[in-house]
Amino acid sequence: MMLFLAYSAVIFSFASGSIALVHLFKPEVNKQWVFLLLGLSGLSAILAGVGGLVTSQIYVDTLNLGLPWLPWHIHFDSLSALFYLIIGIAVFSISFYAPHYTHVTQKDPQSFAVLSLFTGLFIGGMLLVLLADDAFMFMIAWELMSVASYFLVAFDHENSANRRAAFLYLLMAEVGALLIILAFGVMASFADDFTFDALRASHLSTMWMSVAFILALIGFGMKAGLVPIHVWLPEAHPVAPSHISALMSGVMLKVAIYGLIRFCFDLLPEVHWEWGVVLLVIGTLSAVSGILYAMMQQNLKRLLAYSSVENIGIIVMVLGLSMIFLANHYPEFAALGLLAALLHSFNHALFKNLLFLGAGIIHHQTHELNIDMLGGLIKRLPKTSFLFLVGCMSISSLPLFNGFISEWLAFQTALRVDVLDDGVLRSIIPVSAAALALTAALAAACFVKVFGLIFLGVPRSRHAEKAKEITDKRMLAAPAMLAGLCFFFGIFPSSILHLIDNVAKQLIGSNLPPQSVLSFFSIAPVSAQQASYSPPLVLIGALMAAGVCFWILHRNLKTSVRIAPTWDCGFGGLTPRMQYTSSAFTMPLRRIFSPAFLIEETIEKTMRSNTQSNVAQVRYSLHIQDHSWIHLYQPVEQGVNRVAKQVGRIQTGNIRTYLGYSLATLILLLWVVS
Amino acid sequence: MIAVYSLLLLSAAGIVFFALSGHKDNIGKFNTRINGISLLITVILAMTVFNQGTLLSSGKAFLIDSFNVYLIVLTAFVGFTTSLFSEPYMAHEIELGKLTQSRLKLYYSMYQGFMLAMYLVLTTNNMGIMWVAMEGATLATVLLVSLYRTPESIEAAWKYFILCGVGIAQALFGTILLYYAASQIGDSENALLWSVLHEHATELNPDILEIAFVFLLIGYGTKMGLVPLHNWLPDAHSEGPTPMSAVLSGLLLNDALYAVIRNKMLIDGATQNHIAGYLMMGFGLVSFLVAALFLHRQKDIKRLFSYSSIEHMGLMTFAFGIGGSLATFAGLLHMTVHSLVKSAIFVTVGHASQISGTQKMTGIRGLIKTQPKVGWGLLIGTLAIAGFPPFGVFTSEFLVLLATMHEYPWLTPFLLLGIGIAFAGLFRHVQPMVYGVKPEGKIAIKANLLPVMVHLGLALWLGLAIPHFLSDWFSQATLLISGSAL
Amino acid sequence: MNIESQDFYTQAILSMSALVGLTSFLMLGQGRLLRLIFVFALQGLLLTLTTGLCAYSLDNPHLYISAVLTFSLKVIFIPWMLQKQVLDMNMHRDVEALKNNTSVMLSGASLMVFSYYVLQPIIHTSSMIMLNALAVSLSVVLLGLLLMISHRQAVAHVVGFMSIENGLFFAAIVSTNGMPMVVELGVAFDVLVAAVLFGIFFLHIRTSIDSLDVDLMNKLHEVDK
Amino acid sequence: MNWLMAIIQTALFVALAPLLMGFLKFCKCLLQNRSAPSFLQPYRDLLKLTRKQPVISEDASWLFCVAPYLIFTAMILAASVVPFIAIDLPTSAEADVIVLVGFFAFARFFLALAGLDIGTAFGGMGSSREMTISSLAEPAMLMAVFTLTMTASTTNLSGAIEHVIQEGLILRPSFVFALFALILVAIAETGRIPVDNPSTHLELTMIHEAMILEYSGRHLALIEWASALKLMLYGVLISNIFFPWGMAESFTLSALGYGLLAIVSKLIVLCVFLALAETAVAKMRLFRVQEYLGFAYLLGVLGMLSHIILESTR
Repeated sequence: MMLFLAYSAVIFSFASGSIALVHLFKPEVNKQWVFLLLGLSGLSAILAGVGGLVTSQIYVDTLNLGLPWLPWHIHFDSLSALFYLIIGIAVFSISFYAPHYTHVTQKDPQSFAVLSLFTGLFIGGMLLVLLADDAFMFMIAWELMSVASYFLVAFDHENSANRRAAFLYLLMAEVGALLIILAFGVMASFADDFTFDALRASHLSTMWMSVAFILALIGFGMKAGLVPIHVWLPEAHPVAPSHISALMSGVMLKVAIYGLIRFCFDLLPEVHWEWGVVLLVIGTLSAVSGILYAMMQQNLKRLLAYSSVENIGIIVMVLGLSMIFLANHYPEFAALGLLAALLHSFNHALFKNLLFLGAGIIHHQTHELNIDMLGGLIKRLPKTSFLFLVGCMSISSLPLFNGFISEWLAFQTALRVDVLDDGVLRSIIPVSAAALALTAALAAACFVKVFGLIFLGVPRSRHAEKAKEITDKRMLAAPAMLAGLCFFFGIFPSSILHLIDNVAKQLIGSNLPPQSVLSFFSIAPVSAQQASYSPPLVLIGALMAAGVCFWILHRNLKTSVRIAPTWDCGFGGLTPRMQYTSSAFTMPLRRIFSPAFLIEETIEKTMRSNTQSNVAQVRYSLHIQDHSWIHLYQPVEQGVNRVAKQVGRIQTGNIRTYLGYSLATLILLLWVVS
Repeated sequence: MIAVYSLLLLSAAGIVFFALSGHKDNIGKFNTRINGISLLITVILAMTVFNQGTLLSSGKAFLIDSFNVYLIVLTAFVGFTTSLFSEPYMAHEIELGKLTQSRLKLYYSMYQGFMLAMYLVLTTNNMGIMWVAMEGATLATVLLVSLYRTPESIEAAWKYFILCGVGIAQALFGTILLYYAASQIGDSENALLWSVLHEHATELNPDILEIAFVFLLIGYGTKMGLVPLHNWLPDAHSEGPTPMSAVLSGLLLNDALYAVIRNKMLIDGATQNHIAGYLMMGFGLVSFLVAALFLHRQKDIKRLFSYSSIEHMGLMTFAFGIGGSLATFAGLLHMTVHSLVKSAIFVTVGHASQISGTQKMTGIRGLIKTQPKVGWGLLIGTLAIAGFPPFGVFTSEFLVLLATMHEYPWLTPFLLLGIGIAFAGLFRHVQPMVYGVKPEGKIAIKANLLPVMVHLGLALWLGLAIPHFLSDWFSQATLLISGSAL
Repeated sequence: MNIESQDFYTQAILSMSALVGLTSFLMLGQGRLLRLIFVFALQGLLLTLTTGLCAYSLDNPHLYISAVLTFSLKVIFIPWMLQKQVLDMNMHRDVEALKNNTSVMLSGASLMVFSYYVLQPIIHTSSMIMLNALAVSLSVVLLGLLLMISHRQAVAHVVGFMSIENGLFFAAIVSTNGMPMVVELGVAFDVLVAAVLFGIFFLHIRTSIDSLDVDLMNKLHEVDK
Repeated sequence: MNWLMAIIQTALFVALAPLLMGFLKFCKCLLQNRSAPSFLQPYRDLLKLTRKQPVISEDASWLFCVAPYLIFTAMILAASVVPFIAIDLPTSAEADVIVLVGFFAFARFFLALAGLDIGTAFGGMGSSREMTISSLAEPAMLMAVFTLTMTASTTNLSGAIEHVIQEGLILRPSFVFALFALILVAIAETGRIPVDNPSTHLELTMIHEAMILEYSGRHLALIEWASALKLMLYGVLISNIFFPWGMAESFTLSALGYGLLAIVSKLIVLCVFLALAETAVAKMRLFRVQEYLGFAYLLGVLGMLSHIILESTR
């Protein structure tokens, strides 16, 4: 039954793509069918996910596609079910959001057909990756996902920046996929063929296992956007249509995480703690530098893309922790770590989708994504601003929302480090936990900046002035649904935790420690007296306290509130330009963490007349460059160009040199043979 | 066997017909019809071989076995679809005034001549006749390269003629040595017949055969464009008319590889020490990597895709060099898919250069906006040739990687490096051409893009699910070539 | 295995191969085109004599036909066609200043030694004569290639190409007393068509760059200056 | 029954907060030989403010009015979690120290947003500086908390304090480091003198005041009370975690009375020390704060390392 639902999800998404194509040739086919099918695909994915998690059985099947002796093997266990659920929720919300969005932005049918066709292929590719049980099908689904998302990134290919971003994106996807093939190849050379069961049974030496692990880490990391190889992510995600960048940022990165988990926890025979440390270090690095770069962005969608790098860093950090515990024979704490990582990827998918859809609505209403050009939208777009506030609160992990639960579980995993006996580990892990705390605080600061500068204050541009709330009910329903889910899982986390727990059971063979409590009322991951947190109680306490103090203050309300113009210290009117801009807001942090960026600040003064004293106008411009762009990407590019230039000299154009080549090869080979 | 005779006679008649035909305006129609009929004949031939196994003609002059029958069908199919493409293309060239009516007649008769040479190479059992047919193919296409009479095309044709002439001469020396070794053991009458040689392969003198293979590899390698000997290929492709370069890269390179493999089967029988395999692997890997690097510096669109042909031929030579059953299957699959996708790409390239009036890549912009079919065809074709999964090229590259992982694991990083660099090189040029705003003054041209759709569809079908009858065909051929079943 | 003990037929073959080797050496060092064509015709003549000799000793008819074919093609038609070209272009007066001529001759000699070294393993399966004749024909092929590399004139390239064909024919005659008839005809036909095409190309090249100097034709290159 | 005890304790906690602020002002005035207002002055100010009519700018949104209630509620929740007089109350079971940090973050989040709401330069400046300092203080605070939880192997506050009480008086170097780290962080978080001057309106130096510049009337009262509560919270945290003796373990009247007496005396001692520090040290430049908090973080790391190397039984 589950497999039927899983297959139907894939078929629906491909169907929605093909209907878009049909619509191109026969316009009388109704456009709404595309989104209806998309919604059905999302719904069946959710049902398959929940069903798979609840029953927690493994469904195996083979399709006779692919090569005659290597058909496509299908494997649907609870890990794929969880990620099915994530994709399902995202696609279901997209199917509400997309109709109005595409109706307004995509006028000519040709671009609409391209958009929906490749959205369908993209979603189908992602779902197939989760079903794959042999390297051949995995790679086909993996690169189908990359190619489809490439077309979506290169959607409005008018301006050259988008084309460059799309090319960089596809190049990174291709290099990542090649590394993954090499990783599977290394394992397959010790097994008889390419199916995952054979890989699981292959017996490699630890050296080869580490080689396979490193290759898989770089391959999947490149797709997930871990730090040194993440530069394509903030270029590619913002340029896609916003509901697509929501899908890509929220869900595609999770498929990369799924690949990493499947490879490390499921395929590799056993896990070494050194790998855990590598993951921990890379995760911490990605988290901290991800959020630092996110702080500095002016473009909202670039900021959200960088914050995805940060959240992926957190997930990988917690995976590293769980790997360390697994290698040191503490399977319960490894299960706790895996639970935290999976929950965080679930939560991140929710609130990142919410934020990107919110950004889409802002872009849709004000045609502006630069934070310094917005402001005061809370009065003009009240509903959107409330939903965006919920998204900001959950991403900066404030207590009543789902972001906090996974952050709290991550800290609990880090705090269990005392159990280990290796002194070095017991000192590294708290430092990385402190880095996690720094990231959480910076995330809060970053999203205060985002919400404060976009929604609060006075509108800074005519666009922000004229913005109006969107009228289409369905377009608002999508973020509203996601915000509701964020709040629900923030208050009653144990509902999802039970489901995720048996994922850990299948992967590592053990779930949370016996005395752990996952009751409806409160959650205690290790044991009741170790650490417990009951969100419903906190909510009730908060409501009670707010009610009491509201009642006290408003008991004898004689004086109602007086509205007056803002006090301008008496010397002249306040203008919107006096407000803090994004670079001003982040100036202290930029100065404190300046080694982390490549900062180019230029100040041009234009003097009035020729006197050196009075300045007519000052222009300040700030440009933040990513370190890895200068030290990793450009050297590789220049290296390839230089080698190509040398090789190009063979083609001299003179026929006599060509004959010389022929004679030389002949003599060389004859000498070799004799 | 009458199918083979009728096939050859039809093409020969084609040459004569076009040479003498008067000034008919739609001369292209006849070319398409002739190729269509020959396609039908090859399909019938394939059916008979599939049921009855290898066919040997009465005088043992012609041999059709499982290896070359699918190549014959492929040649006929690509020949037919390219002739479909060349009709509107040539008509448009006439309108532009770049061609006169007489030269058009020369083009069509040489086209038929080239197809005749191709069929002869594939069907003949006599190594000497195979050499003569290969030389005939060169002669047929050399006039086509210089069809436009521009100084560059004359220079390209001259280089093509001299380099291939010298290369083929070395192949003749190899054939003579082969003949010498064969005449030492048996009667000299049918000493050059491949089927006879194949049975007595073990008794042949290994030393002579090694030297013979060196000459044959260099001779047919020049025709195939292996790196040190490849210099004529980009010039010939970029200066000749596009249908000719489509057929050249789709078929001629395959037949050169076919000839090399025929000889390798003999040499493997005689010598025990896998020397032929190592030579082919070395040549293949060098040309794979060097051609991948060449892609980055190209300025002309047709040169770009000719280097991509060299790169793929290098990969196929490497696959057949490894020699295991899996690698041979991968090589055969790669041959088929590569010629399908490459000829489709050359069709779109032809139309793209006609739309923007130049072959310089800087002059070609915004294809999707000007003519969506051509733009999308070129983009999806490049994705297919770069080895992205849903298409067959990924399957064969995946199998080659699998085979190298088993036999020579330390070579795989080079292969992956090559694939990555080639992808980057191809895409950095194609993407600006396809995307971007619609350049003013460029109008969509009348183009028949059915061949592109059919070819890419077939490649997609081969990538997703190889049909059983085709995979049986390939496994029979693999058994024949590598001696071990899959 | 000295020469005296051989019968008349093998002695004749060996001397013929020596002479052919000599002619290809002469061609290598030749600056003037007319003289080059004359030496090439001489080489054709020697080739015809060897074929005739071989046909006479084995008296199978098709060798006679191939001798007549070679004579008409390599001695009459091609030299005549090349000479007409050279005279039309009145290039017969200018001498091609061969650069570093001595190093070309030395490399020619080393090629000859190399071809002997390469064909060494064949010795223990066939007689000594076969080795010499084959080695000479291989060296004629290599020298033809060297001729093309060292000369700038297109006509010299054609002569080099044709001398490679001569070398191949010589190898065929010597090693297996000629190829089967069908192959013989095919090869002759190809050589004839090649010669005709060369003539056509001379016409085109002259019209496009109005000189037959090969080094002027290097517009198609990828080396950015 | 103990639910009632928890509510009474929280109410008492909230009520005593302004008194602590008043006593602190009293000590500072004595040290600067000024005549000091009575301890109850803060209560009078709060009462006055609740009666005055709040003036709100026209650019303010609904968030501006809701923020004070949210901030005050967060502080009340934090107060309910921290054991004031007795330990292992039901409310302290529902959240641990990381949730406490979460509540602080919740309050700070809305305070910063409120600052940005009016769209004046002061609000933006205050929010930006507040978020910078808090994001630097978080890792130091967590490192101090880490050392505590590593020794008591529980993150539940009352559990940890109970553990420290049972162990009796053991001089732990890691605790000393953690104590100093927590004191430095407390000063930074509550905006006391070396980091931020609570009583000034000079735009160059104020951080906390800048955010609440636009507030008036009952909203200002709520925020003032919340910041007083925050100071009290940090005071109680420091005193109860590191000097927990005298806390009531059972709910007998004498134990509770004795516990209240113990905590009040400890707070008085802390207040005197804080007043001394504030008069002795001048306010630092804003970009010296990163070294100040870096030093606090270093202390936390030293505490954790000393725990692992010196004290752990492994």
